[in-house]
Amino acid sequence: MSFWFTVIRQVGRNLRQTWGSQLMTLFTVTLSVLIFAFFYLIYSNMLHFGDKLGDDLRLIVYLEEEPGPELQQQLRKKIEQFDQVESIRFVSRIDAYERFAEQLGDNRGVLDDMPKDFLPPSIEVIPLKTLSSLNQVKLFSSYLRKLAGATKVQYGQEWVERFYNFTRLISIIVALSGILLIMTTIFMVAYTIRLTILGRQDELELLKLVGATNNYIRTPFFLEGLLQGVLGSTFGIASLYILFQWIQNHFSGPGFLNMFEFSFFSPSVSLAIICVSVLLCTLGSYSTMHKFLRI
Amino acid sequence: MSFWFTVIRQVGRNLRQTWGSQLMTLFTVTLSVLIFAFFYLIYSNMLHFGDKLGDDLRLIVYLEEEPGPELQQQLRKKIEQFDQVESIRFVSRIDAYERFAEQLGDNRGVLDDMPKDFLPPSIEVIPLKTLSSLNQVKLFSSYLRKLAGATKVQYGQEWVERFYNFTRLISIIVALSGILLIMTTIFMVAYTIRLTILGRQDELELLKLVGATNNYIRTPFFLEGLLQGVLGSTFGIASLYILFQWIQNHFSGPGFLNMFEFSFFSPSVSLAIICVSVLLCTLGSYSTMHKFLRI
Amino acid sequence: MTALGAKPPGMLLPDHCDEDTHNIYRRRFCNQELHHNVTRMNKKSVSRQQEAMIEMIKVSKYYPVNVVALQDVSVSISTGELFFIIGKSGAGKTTLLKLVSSMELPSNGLIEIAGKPTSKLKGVKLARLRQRIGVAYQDFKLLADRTAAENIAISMEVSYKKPQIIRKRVRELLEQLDLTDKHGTITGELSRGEQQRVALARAIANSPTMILVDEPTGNLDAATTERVMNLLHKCNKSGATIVIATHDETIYKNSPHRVMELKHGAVHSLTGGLLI
Amino acid sequence: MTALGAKPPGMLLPDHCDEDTHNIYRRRFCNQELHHNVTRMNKKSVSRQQEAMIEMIKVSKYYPVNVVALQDVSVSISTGELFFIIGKSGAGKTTLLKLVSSMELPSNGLIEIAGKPTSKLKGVKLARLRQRIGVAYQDFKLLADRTAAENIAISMEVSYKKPQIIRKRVRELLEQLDLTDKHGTITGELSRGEQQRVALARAIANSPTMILVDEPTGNLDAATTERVMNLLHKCNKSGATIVIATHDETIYKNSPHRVMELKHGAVHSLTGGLLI
Ligand SMILES: Nc1ncnc2c1ncn2[C@@H]1O[C@H](COP(=O)(O)OP(=O)(O)OP(=O)(O)O)[C@@H](O)[C@H]1O
Ligand SMILES: Nc1ncnc2c1ncn2[C@@H]1O[C@H](COP(=O)(O)OP(=O)(O)OP(=O)(O)O)[C@@H](O)[C@H]1O
Ligand SMILES: [Mg+2]
Ligand SMILES: [Mg+2]
Repeated sequence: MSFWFTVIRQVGRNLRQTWGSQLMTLFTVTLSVLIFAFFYLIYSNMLHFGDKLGDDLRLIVYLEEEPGPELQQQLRKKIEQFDQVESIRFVSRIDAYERFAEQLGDNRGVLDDMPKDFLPPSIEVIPLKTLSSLNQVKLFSSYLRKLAGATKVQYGQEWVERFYNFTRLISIIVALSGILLIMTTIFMVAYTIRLTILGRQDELELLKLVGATNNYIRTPFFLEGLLQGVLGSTFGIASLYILFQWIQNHFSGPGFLNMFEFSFFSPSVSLAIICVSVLLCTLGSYSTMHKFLRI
Repeated sequence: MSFWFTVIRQVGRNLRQTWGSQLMTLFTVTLSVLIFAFFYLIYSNMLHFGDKLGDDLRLIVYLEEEPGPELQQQLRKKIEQFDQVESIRFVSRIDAYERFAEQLGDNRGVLDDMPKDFLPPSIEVIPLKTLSSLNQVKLFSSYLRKLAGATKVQYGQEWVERFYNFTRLISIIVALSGILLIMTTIFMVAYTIRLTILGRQDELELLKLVGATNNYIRTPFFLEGLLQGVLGSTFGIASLYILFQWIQNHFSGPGFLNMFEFSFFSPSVSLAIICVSVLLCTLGSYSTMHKFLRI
Repeated sequence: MTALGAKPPGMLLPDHCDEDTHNIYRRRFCNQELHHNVTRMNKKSVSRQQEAMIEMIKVSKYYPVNVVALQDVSVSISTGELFFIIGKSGAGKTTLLKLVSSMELPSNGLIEIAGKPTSKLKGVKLARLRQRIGVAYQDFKLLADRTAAENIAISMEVSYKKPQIIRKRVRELLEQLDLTDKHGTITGELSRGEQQRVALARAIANSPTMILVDEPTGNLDAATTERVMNLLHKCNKSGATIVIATHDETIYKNSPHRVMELKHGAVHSLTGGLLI
Repeated sequence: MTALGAKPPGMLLPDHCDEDTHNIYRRRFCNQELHHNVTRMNKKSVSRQQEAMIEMIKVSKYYPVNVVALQDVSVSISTGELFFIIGKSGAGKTTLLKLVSSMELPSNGLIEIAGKPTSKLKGVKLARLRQRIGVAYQDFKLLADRTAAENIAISMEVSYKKPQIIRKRVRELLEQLDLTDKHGTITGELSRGEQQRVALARAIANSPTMILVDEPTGNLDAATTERVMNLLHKCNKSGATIVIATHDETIYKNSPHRVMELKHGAVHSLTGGLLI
């Protein structure tokens, strides 16, 4: 009991006397958590982007002849052999004609005199959303091309390609920035803690010399690390949330963020981030001090 | 002369004796320049993305009647009243028919019996590449819709919208990360320099007491800051260049980076970055020390 | 000076030292006495029959690159003794005290404190030992940004003394050392002699059983020196073993206590000791 | 002790001080003498006709919250004088030296060094003045991670002495202070008394015209004390004004020099001065 009393008094005193550097460390931790969580948020939301962008991806396989029900079954099987797909739809000549007519709108009259089967039949394949790399789409397309009776495969190549490349680029950028930032962050927190402890080395040494036990010396640091971790990460997450809200309010123009539906961390993820940073802070300050105490 | 001799010996001695913290500062500066240049590189290349994405943007204005040469002139004027455009092309019924026939390819035979004017005439407007925001495109489109004789304006709304939103999102992300990082960076460099000088405060104070002039005390710091600025920023830019080369070699899959043609800073921009960081470093260490020397 | 057991039971202890110093001392060390009595038979200095608090046997200390700070020093200091170490600057006085307080380990030889070899102590046991040794370092080792009172309190806080007891003792000590008005001044702003007294106060605050003082009067005038020595004598009378390293003739010349002179790290002479 | 002008021109200067100390001194200060002679007429202590190197007039120094470190101290110290300041711990000796070396500014009163008020000095002029004042601080202010030689060299480097001259002088001083074998030891590893001597060596290395020493023998034994005092006397003989703050009776008791005793920040007595 008198141990904890002394330790807590010690912590209080330290906070009062070294609030400058304590605040610095707190700021560092906050910034680090903010940066980390920010990139994690972008990363986790980028997965959604992928989905959204893949939504409209459909491969259209033009066929020579309209397949009968049996052949349809066979084709379906073959397609599914390559990969699970979201849906397969057979479009007959008539269906294609109707669609075309619809597209012409007011001018559909011009088709009146035409035979209803002048457009080729086709299969519309909507792949699973997991099919996210451009190469896979290409592979799939060339696989479909080789189906018996297929004349041509279309999937809006240009746009799709552009989109996939773009996503890929973005993920590289996010990954690189993330790595850079996390390096910086780790470096910063480690350095700040190191310096805070270095600045009080005289005191630590003296405490050893007057016979303080290791626990007596370490526990206050441990508690300070804990406190800093809790406060820092909470502030970090909180400021990210405020930033997030601000962006959502400020940039949710018509159809903009509805499309890329951004979502914040679930409470449990937030909690996990806080826990991890508390752990890291505590361990960090504990181990740094451990090292310095071996005088 | 003996001044410079003493100062340079001083710098050499400092570098030898405090190489630990000197290295730390150098690392900080390098990392900061790397981070800053990285984001600047992304930002400056993002402008290109915009161009590339806008490349294929064309608005098609369907018309009721084929305009005569005079009317064409009038329309052209009216369109250019809204904004400068890249090009305006009038597509007559016949042109449209030919294109359609071409698109049908092998099946063009089906059109043989049709009147060659069943498709509506149109104007193809390719806007300037500066027309980069979605809103502007929309405004332009609704302006075109109101032209005399226009029935409909098409520009692949869905895809364009998606693209613009995406670019916008990315720029927000880049801007936010950039701000966060530059904050972190400034904080880091300032803190590191501060601490380096704080760690040598005893020496500075003693020098004052034995009668060193301010120049005698400051010049070595000034030179150290200069050296650190030069080395740090050069390393930073160099490592970014290596990173850049690595990405280009590693990710230049077919048509990937050809599309978004990434380019590195021009030598003069690199030099400017180096100069600015040298300036900042020197000023930073000079002013910090200036502050601390007012004992 | 008498050995602990022979002390008159009713003797009034001076009020500046805790009344129970004596008892604490007995409780702490009595279990080691048996072991000590057995091992002592093999030692060089068997002549004296008292409990040896500090026992050094052929202790040497070398520092890197040819510095011989101590060379084959053997000495036995009894419990309750007041012992002076003198010698030229650089003779090895401070080094000897550092070895006794186990701030440093000897390069050669054996050091026993109250019968226990210090080289084997670690962790909590070492901390406990240090709590019972009060050291006034030659460079004071004060925390410059804490007040005089806080600096003195540190040595009591580590052994979990109650705040009111600490406060009382600090005020007592400051008064006895003529520093009453410096209670709340940060030690960085004190004069050098005031700092020296604060360092001394910290050393004796926790009523340790052994007090090591290194040059306690180097920055003090004659009057203050006497004040300090009186305080140390009082502590000694209430049972503490005291070792003083000094160059100040006035404090050891006419004293009845033993004086050891070091020369180039070796024992040059060992004189005095009338009362023992 | 004679004033500078009266010195026999052919007199051999001791080899430990630069031969040109005297001339440097004259060159530096002669342009200020005129002004000084005029202003001195209005001052209190007009009795003595020598050049006053240090002139303090009703100087007080207060520290925040009721600390009176110095109170109305007036004293005039002649060029080439050796002057002792004594007093109890906390009397204000160090404060007085700090004011003279313009490390701190007085709260009240006027301080003139060689006829120039120090309060108006700034920048390069202040630096130049400090180069000509050698101070051995009571807490030494050594750079613990530099060698003894480097520490001593600092005071010469700031006035751009040539490396070979610096090296020679450092070796000379170390020899005279019995520290030859500590030339390359970092000062953090020296004994306290050795540190004190290094601090002193740094103070006199640059052959300053004024030397302020604060408790120069606090950590030194009698023999080393004599060595140090001899060195200071030599410097004094070659023209330097020396002020020593001390509590060590042996070094001022039988000396022919003036001794000022401070008490609670005020001048209590001013005795001696047979030769002047
Ligand atoms: N950490 C160290 N590293 C190297 N040499 C050391 C170290 N500590 C002390 N010495 C050397 O050991 C010798 C004895 O030092 P010590 O401090 O014991 O002397 P001392 O008797 O206390 O002298 P003083 O009266 O000056 O305090 C000295 O020559 C000193 O230079
Ligand atoms: N920076 C400061 N802030 C507050 N008080 C101070 C400061 N410096 C000195 N004092 C006080 O001024 C008084 C005189 O101090 P000074 O250092 O001059 O004493 P001293 O005569 O040198 O004593 P000693 O012999 O102990 O060195 C002391 O009471 C001291 O506590
Ligand atoms: Mg010593
Ligand atoms: Mg003093």
